[in-house]
Amino acid sequence: MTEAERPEGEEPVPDVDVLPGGIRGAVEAILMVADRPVTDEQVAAVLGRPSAEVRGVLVDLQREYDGYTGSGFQSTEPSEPRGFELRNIAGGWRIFSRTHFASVVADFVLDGQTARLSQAALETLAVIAYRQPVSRARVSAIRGVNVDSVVRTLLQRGLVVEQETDPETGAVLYGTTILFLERLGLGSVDELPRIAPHLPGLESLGEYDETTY
Amino acid sequence: MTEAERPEGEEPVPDVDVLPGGIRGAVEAILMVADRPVTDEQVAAVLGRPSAEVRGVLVDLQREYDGYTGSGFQSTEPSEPRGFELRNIAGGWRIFSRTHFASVVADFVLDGQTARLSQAALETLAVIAYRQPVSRARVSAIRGVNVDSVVRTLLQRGLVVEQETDPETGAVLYGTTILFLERLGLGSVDELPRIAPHLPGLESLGEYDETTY
Amino acid sequence: MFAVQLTNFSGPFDLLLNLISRRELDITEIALAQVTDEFIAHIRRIQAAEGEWKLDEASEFLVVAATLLDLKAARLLPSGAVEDEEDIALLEARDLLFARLLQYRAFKEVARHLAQRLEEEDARHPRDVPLEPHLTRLLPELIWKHTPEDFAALAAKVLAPRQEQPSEVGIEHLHAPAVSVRDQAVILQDFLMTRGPLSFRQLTEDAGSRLVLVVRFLALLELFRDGAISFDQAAPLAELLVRWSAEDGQWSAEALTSDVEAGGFEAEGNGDAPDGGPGLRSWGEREAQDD
Repeated sequence: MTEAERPEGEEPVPDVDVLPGGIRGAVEAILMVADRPVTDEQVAAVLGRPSAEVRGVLVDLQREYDGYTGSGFQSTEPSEPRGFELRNIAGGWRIFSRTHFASVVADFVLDGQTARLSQAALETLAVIAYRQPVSRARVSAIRGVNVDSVVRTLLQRGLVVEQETDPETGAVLYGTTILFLERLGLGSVDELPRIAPHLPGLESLGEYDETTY
Repeated sequence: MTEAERPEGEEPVPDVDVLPGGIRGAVEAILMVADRPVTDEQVAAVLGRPSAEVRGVLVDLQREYDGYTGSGFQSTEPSEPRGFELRNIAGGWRIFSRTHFASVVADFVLDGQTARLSQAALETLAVIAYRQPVSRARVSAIRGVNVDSVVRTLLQRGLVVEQETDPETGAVLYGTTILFLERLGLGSVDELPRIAPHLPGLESLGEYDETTY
Repeated sequence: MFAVQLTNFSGPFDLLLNLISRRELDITEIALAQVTDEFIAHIRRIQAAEGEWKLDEASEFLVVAATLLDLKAARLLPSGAVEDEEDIALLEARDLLFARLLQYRAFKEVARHLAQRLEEEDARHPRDVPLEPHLTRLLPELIWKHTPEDFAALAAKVLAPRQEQPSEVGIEHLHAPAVSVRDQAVILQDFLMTRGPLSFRQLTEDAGSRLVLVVRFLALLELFRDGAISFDQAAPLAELLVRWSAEDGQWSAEALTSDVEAGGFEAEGNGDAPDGGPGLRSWGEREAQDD
């Protein structure tokens, strides 16, 4: 892209092709400073490249880190995987340490891991994930117990968030967060396993919950 | 450190040689996610290997990232440098984005950054100021939401700092900095206006919600 | 006999499922009747062992009891006697509970899956490192206008105890004097006959305690089953109006007593029931007595 073609008012984007490492290096550099999943579009905007090209680079890097291609795109022979992996989750890309080094890494990640969720918290989280946006009253109805303190814990953990207010009842409606997707390694809520096998005809139950409580 | 020198009673060290990626992968995994610079000795202790061997791996990785060797130690031909580099500063190793991508990385990091602290950041800062030293989990409990990313912002801004580690839980405890005091025009934390008299029973909040974590 | 582990106990549905699966019972009317009895026995055992009611269990008990009441009511229908809308409504209530139990079980299974995913993912650590120093220097200069007083006010606001919505049911009523369904039914009859159609809120505004509130609710169910009252609702979620629909003299509280004895909760080991009528209304009485 030449200077003349650029939309007015924007700063010139550096041409990364002339730098050692090129676009691949530039994408890697960005991944190094990201503290949350980065989308193709974010990287594309910073580099002034089409999203599709950036996506191609990210997919290549992912395969390379997994040991399917050599570095520098020259080698085609499978090689050892790197100690880290690039994952596409929660709507973006992020670097993770490789699973099988978990015990080695744990000592260097202070504060990283949080306590396990209780059974009550897991069940409540499941209901919110599948029924979002959903009120506490409705979650209570489905679980048959008061869920106030459990929802508070999930809020503190950042796994759920107050999304909106029900226009009719004024009740706060809860949904899951990006952190929830990250912790579960999911790309989006749609990737949650279907609940139907567990319960045929569940969807038709939706209406009853409110009225029976 | 040799095997014989290892103190008794420590947990068994995983044998990383049998894992895909081997010792090189293990060292990379640590470097990628460590949230502070790591020393040869720390890595050596965790892996149960001599420091000299670990140091050799680190130096090889450094050279490889710089493009002097191919991945997997097989190639000897110079290749493209990676977008990240391994630096040894003051005895500790840390992965940084590669210097010549600084302008690209800066664009990415500064996108959306503002000159003002968000309300969430201010409130979190207030809790840390009045409750220091305090863990993130406790601040989350008080504010009712996850504060991880906000604390990260405050750390970046130099307003709070990791002060110590809770001897019981191992959680990192945060406190305010001299910069924070300068901003408020105070000489010490003791000069913060007292809030307890306006809020009878505030001190009893100490245990508040701790149990939900 | 079954024994429920309290550590696994997380609500009435959980307990019901547990009871049902342990006995490998289908959810049939008869089986549920047995489960009902076992549930009551279970609650009593806890009470005997602990010496007092535990808050959670006592409040869950009310929920389960109300649910089981629905089932009991459905069980009262003679087989093949589904004729009027009332009967159908009762059967629907039973089907609804069945469906809700299935739903609960489905979420329990999904929760197990989530736990497994979380554990697997815990082995991966995201790169989350402090910003590189050269980038920190590029951050826009912070605009800071807060005085120490502003800051203290903010801290006071954030640190103030939040107004929590009640998340616990008080247990005061467990030590309250006995409240009988029959007496409350008579009071409701009086209200409805003299003041015309009323909402539940109006019918309970003088209740005074949660126990009276609950017992009035139960009395309403009994009255409804006896055809003494009817419910009107103008629109979904609109307020429900209760109307006295029995002819004068057609209904009396005496009828309620015998009905309840016939189909209500058969409390086991009922030697402690003073009037020999261990019916529905014995809830309040028992809770008070056992104090």
